[in-house]
Amino acid sequence: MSLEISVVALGLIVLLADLWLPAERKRMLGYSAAAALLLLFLNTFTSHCSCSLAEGPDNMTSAGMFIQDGLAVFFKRFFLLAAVLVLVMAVEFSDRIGAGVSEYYSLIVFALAGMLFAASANDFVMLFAAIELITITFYVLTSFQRGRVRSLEAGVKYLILGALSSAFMVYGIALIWGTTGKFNFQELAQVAGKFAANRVFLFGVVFFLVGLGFKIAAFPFQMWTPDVYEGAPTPTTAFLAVGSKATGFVLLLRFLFTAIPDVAMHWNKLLIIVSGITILYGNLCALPQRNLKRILGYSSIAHAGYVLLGVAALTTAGESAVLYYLAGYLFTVLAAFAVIALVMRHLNSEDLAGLAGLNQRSPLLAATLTLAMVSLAGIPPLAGFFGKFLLLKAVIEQGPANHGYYCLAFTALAGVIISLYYYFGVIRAIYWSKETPDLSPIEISKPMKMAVCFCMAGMFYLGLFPGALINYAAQVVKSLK
Amino acid sequence: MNVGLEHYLVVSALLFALGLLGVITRRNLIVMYMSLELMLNSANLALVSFSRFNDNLNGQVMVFFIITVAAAEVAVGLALIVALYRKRQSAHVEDLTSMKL
Amino acid sequence: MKLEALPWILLFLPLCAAGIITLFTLRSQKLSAGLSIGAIVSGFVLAIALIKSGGWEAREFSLNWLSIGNLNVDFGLRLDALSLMMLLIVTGVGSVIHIYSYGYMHEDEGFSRFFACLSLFTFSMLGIVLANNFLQLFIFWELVGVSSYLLIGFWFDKASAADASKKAFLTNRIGDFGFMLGILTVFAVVGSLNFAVIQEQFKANPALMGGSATLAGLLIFCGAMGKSAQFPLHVWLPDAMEGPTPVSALIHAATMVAAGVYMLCRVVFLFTPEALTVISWIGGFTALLAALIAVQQNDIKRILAYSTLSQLGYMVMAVGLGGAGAAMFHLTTHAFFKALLFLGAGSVIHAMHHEQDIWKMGALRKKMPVTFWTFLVGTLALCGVPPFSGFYSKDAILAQAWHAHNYPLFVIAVSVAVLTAFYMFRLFFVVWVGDVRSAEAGHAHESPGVMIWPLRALVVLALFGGVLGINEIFAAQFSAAEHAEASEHGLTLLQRIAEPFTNAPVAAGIGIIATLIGFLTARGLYATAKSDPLTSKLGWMSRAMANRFYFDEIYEATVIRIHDLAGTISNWIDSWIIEGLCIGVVRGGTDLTGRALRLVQTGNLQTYAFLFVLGVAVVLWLTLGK
Amino acid sequence: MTTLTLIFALPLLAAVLLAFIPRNFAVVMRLVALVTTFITMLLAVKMFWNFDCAAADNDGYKFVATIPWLGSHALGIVCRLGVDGLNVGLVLMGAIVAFAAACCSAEIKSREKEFYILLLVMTGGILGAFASLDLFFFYFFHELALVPTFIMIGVWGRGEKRNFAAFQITLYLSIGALLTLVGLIDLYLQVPAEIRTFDIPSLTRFFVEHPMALASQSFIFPLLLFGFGVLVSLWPFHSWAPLGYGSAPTATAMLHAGVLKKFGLYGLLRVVIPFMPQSAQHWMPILAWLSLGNILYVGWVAMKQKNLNLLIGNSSVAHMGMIFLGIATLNLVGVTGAVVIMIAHGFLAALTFGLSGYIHSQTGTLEMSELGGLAKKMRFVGVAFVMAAMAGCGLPGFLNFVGEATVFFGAWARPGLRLVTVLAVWGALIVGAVYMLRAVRATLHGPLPEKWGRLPDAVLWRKLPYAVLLASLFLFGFAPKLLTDKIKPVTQQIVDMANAQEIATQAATVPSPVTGVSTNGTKPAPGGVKESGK
Repeated sequence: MSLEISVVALGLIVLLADLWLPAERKRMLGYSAAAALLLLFLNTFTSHCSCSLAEGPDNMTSAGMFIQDGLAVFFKRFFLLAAVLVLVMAVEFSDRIGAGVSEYYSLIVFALAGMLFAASANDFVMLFAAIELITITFYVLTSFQRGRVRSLEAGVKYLILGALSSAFMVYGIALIWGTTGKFNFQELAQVAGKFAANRVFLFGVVFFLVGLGFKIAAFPFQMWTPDVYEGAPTPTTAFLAVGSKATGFVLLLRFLFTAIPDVAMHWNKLLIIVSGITILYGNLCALPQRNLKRILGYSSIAHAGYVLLGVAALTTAGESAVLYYLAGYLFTVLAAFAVIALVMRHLNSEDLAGLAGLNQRSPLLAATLTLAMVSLAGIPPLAGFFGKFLLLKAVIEQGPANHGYYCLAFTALAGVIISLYYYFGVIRAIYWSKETPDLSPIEISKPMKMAVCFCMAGMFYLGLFPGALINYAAQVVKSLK
Repeated sequence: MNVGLEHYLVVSALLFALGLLGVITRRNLIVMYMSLELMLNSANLALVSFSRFNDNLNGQVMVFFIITVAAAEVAVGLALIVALYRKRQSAHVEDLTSMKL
Repeated sequence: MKLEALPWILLFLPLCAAGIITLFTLRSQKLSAGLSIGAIVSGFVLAIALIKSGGWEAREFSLNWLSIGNLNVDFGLRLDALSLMMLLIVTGVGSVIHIYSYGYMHEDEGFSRFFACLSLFTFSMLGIVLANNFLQLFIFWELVGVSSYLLIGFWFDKASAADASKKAFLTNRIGDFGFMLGILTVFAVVGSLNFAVIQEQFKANPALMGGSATLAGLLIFCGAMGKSAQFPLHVWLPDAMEGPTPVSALIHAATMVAAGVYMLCRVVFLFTPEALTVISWIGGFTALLAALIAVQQNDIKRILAYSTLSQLGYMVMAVGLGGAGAAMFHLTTHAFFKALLFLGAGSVIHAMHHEQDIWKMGALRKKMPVTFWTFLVGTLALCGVPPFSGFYSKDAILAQAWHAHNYPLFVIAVSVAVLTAFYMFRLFFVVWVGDVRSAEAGHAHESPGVMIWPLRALVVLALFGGVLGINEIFAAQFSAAEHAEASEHGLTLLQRIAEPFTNAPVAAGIGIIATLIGFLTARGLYATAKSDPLTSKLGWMSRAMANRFYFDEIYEATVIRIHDLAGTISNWIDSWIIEGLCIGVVRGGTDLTGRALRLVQTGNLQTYAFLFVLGVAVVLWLTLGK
Repeated sequence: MTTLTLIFALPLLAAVLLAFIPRNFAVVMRLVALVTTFITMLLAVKMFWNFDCAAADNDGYKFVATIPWLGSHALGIVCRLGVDGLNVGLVLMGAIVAFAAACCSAEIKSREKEFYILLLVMTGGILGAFASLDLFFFYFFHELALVPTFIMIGVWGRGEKRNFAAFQITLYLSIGALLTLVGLIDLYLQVPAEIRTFDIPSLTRFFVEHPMALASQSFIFPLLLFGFGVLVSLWPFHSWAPLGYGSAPTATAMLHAGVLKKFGLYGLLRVVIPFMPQSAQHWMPILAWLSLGNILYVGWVAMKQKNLNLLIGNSSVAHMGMIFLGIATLNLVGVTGAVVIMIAHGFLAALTFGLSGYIHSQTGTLEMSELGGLAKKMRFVGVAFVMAAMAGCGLPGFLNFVGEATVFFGAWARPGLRLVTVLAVWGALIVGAVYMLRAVRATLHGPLPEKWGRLPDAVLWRKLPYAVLLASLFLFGFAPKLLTDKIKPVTQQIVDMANAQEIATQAATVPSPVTGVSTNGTKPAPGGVKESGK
């Protein structure tokens, strides 16, 4: 747990350091926090860290509430990396936040702490605490630009719907615990089979899943996504899209495959339907959209659907595909939001027209955004393609057993085709459009440049050299069973 | 009449439903938020009654977590609503539709 | 040099010339012409050398060109009497015309291009002649088509020339369509494309093809119909006169159009009696039709073109009647005198500054004496006046019809002979005799020597072509198929001169009488005419003849219109059904669905909360509602 | 680095190199692109020259090379490259066309950097796809061209509809590609989990020994057939092609129509037909009839076009029909012919689009009503265009004729396809000639409008690409054995696999071959032929 403690401590340090630092040095604060997180991230790869896989499955603390298995470590690295990049982005964004920049940084670090706890949660109590830590922090992060009505509006929408989903989740936990008497996932797994026909228990399970569905923005709990994505400050949106969504997925995986595997096995129909509709909904709604952040909001719904393909497959291949896909999604989405944060700096709304002439203003950013869109669309040689390939493979593999999976695969394909239209619309806006662009070059700070290049490198790495991560993911998901 | 677990659960479910109804019918953000708190508390009631009837204190531990979290949520939420009210002089959901479609 | 190399050199020399001209010497007229003429003249020399060295024996040289599974295609050269004789004609007449072109095309800016195309044509024609298998024949067949396309459209900036070249190519293609199918049919049964192999197989088993034999024969005949301009694919030839006159002489009189007849003779063993009947009737009909049309044409080259058509019909009819030797004989003499006539016409046109209407000429006899005399010889040969070459070959065909007891066709042939004499002397009287009818005719003068000498050379051939024993060489070639003339090898000159009268005196006599009738009628009508007296006498008939019996219009209304319609319909379907309906509906439908769906995102929290709860209800129903 | 690795990696490396050259060095970019493609072409020629059919190792593949750090060994995805008779010609053709396309890119006057990067990515991608011995990378490399095509049409394209064209071509091709992807994944899943691989030779061996279940075949086959079909513009999924090519800049159209389109056909031959013989037997007659849609229907559509590029685009679609017909014959002659046309059409499409691109760059229009008589002013271009048109209507001397004639012979050997063949011959000989000659007549022949009185002919170095392409067409057209001898052994193998079941059942049920011309055209034994005649 040393990692989590360090992260919380870092958050506190950032808060405290704010008191002494002069305003013009606050930039450094964000970079320092990012650097510290980067060190922590690198530290997870050293053998004497608590994250090391070698410690085995019996590495549980706090009476089994906290588990440090491969899956947890995978996602912790994921969250740390995301936080580093988001912090760099936040520094770049700081001039638009106004007062309390340091709090913004520290809140990001606290949200990260929540995610780290969630990755290790092995118990409903831990899970609830971790999720609420994330959610409440995000209420603040979303509405941080107090001067902008949109930011506040997004915050309120997230607040009300988030609280609603929390209520469902809590009620679900209550029902599950009430029928089984177990909070711990492993213990629950042993008895869950007996309750497979118990309606109260199933009610509870569904309610709990509603809460997770809200986090990952799956249909029919996706309503908040475009509005919140649009209104929130861009770094928040990025963190929401990557961190919060991934949290939802790690919990979903853990809940479905560790806590109630016997029940989950019968739920493929529900998962197939939810996944399919989520994909179609996200992609179809994005079609007429002109606001870039809203496009990414809808696309994030669609991507939740894609990742659900892997969950719906209910196999280890599917699970490892989920991990792979999320890893690719991390680089891709962060790259996209980084570009948006930089390009749309002086614009009030993120209309596509703002991208006009980007190709001349900054070839690097143009290339990055193009590659991000290409990766989101799932075209080689980028991460998104290989992720989709693995997901499709996992789903089709189940096809002979249940033809619904074939239908799901084709639904996903239809979604990809539809998505090409708006992703390529973005590319079009970058390279050719009717709007007369202002051709002032865009200045990018060194760390931001590095972050952007890192994201690009990540997309290429995962698209071209998938071997290492595939093996890693395959090994990680073994800890689920 | 012997009051059993079912009775508590029904009350809890009714509370939950009531809260839900409040969320989807009331227009005022503060009232909606209160209804949400009601829903959280219905969960608390369920947990406590399960705990009592199943003779397992773990549930009550969970209730404490929920209460704490709810308090934090209310603190943040109300601050947020107030900030919005200052900006727009309204706490009605109809006025919160600058972002749509 | 090894003997095997000779035919290869012969074949590829013109191609090399064409290539070198195109790539390097387009700017130098002299060099281009020299290369082209050199190639064909050496071809002629080589052809003679081949005959000298190997006689008329059949022999083959071949390389494997393509071999996939059972499809084995050789690139082979077959030398036998048929091909060697044809080689002589192509290179011989070709040489003369090449030289003539040097004078005729002198002022043209596309001079070098012209010779490149001529050499390409020579190459293709030699390829047809030498081919030893069907596919190779087809290859050169197509190449001939394209070089004819290039030459007809030589003055491509003239719309009529460009259109004519297109028409010629497409009409030929229709014939090739049948030809290709015929080749496929034969190959499917026989499993080989080589003429010798196929012939052997047929010899061994005449019923080899079974029911498809007639069909295959007729399909192959389609190819000949296209190239030799037989009815109903004859329409391109008159239009092809848009090309320069030497081209008309070389391609559309002497060689290319003869390729169809040559091909029929090459594969004559394939045809069943039924197929031969069809062939003979189509030939006869074409001959009559074209002769009738020729009567009312006023363009000097078009008259000659229809005359060519008519004579080709004669040859095809002869093949159909079983007289391949006679057909080839007539082909040979026709090449001589028709080339002569065309070159003479070219000389006239040259002198008239490209005026081709015969009614604007007149009394040219005195202005251009050499051309006049040579033209007269050509006319006499074409009309079949003894002892000119045409008489012998035409008589061979008439005799063939007589011997075959096919009297309807014999009557047709005789009437064609009448008509031929009539329209040729009509042309003769109007152009050479009578009064001067235009300023150009008044200023006309004799062509330069480079154009005159080829005429003189051809006169010799047109005069004596009939008695050189050509028919015997062909007869030997086809002796396997026709036993009739096998024994007549080695006749003396005198015997040859008298041969028509000894062989079929009735036919010869009737032929001479027919010519006489034609001549007298023409003289009566045209010796002093200022304008055509027939136009008013024949009425609608004349109009129909002048309008070529409306064949172009019929094609316009049928084949072209149908394709046009198919194109329009397809295009309509493409842009409205496939592009508009299918793609448009999918595209628009998706877009609309998207627009409709996102109406759900009202931005109102209440709606969101409501839908959220509704979603929960649906999920509950899905999982528990069983 | 073997030759083959270099061939596909050089363009990609050059693209990376270009990314680091400042954008105002346009000449340098152009030079890099030209030199790279030229070296690639030389390497491809060298490889083609050294290709020895006899040397049998690596399942008949030569120049085999593995790039170990790409892909994932755990999933059986290994980047292995190699050529056999089937793709050695395609790689050669691709490399030559790429060089020609780079030459023809002189018309690009803005944003050269991006253009050449995209062009090189496209080139490397498609060469990689052809050279790949791994189904995954086969697909992967092909998809590299998708985004470049989109951007190139959008930024440097022409015409008012280029926006629509760019999206249409992208979406359409993606539909095809994704259907293919599903099919390929399912194919891969047919192999037991322990030995799963995308390696084509291993899969071939596996499916020879363990024929695929019929149920799987009947699901995967149509997926792949129509997936690849869309990529090749199989009727009625063709409408993306003419518009897309008509709107694309010259080099893109050349590469796409010439090289990229062959990907689907290559896939059909390499994967679909040999792995799923029963389905192939079932579907091929249907494919033959669909091919008529290309040959006749699209040919008619081409006749009615008013824009030269749309006409050429439609003609290119029509030519695909001949290849489909060849494949549908499922016999050695027909399939070999199909491969020959694939290569021939690559050269031809590049040539026609290159020439029309030159005309466009000089006149600024391709509306045929505005053109005419250009042969007067552009001698070389005119001659080359006439040659291209003639090659397009199957004139002997050009490679196209060899392919088309061979396909006809192959198709005729299948009695069931006789009617299709008759119509196809009509389409190839007549309809093809009609629209090709129409194009020549409308653009080159006829009187020269005054406004084109000062048009320049191509200068020497701009003639180069056309000369190279024409020379290739002529060389192979004169000596088709250079190609067919290499192709034959492979197509024989494909055909044998496709007909394995038929032969087996025939041998089992009918002891003596009395059925006459056997449906498989591998070797219609002369004995069988003669008996049918009696």
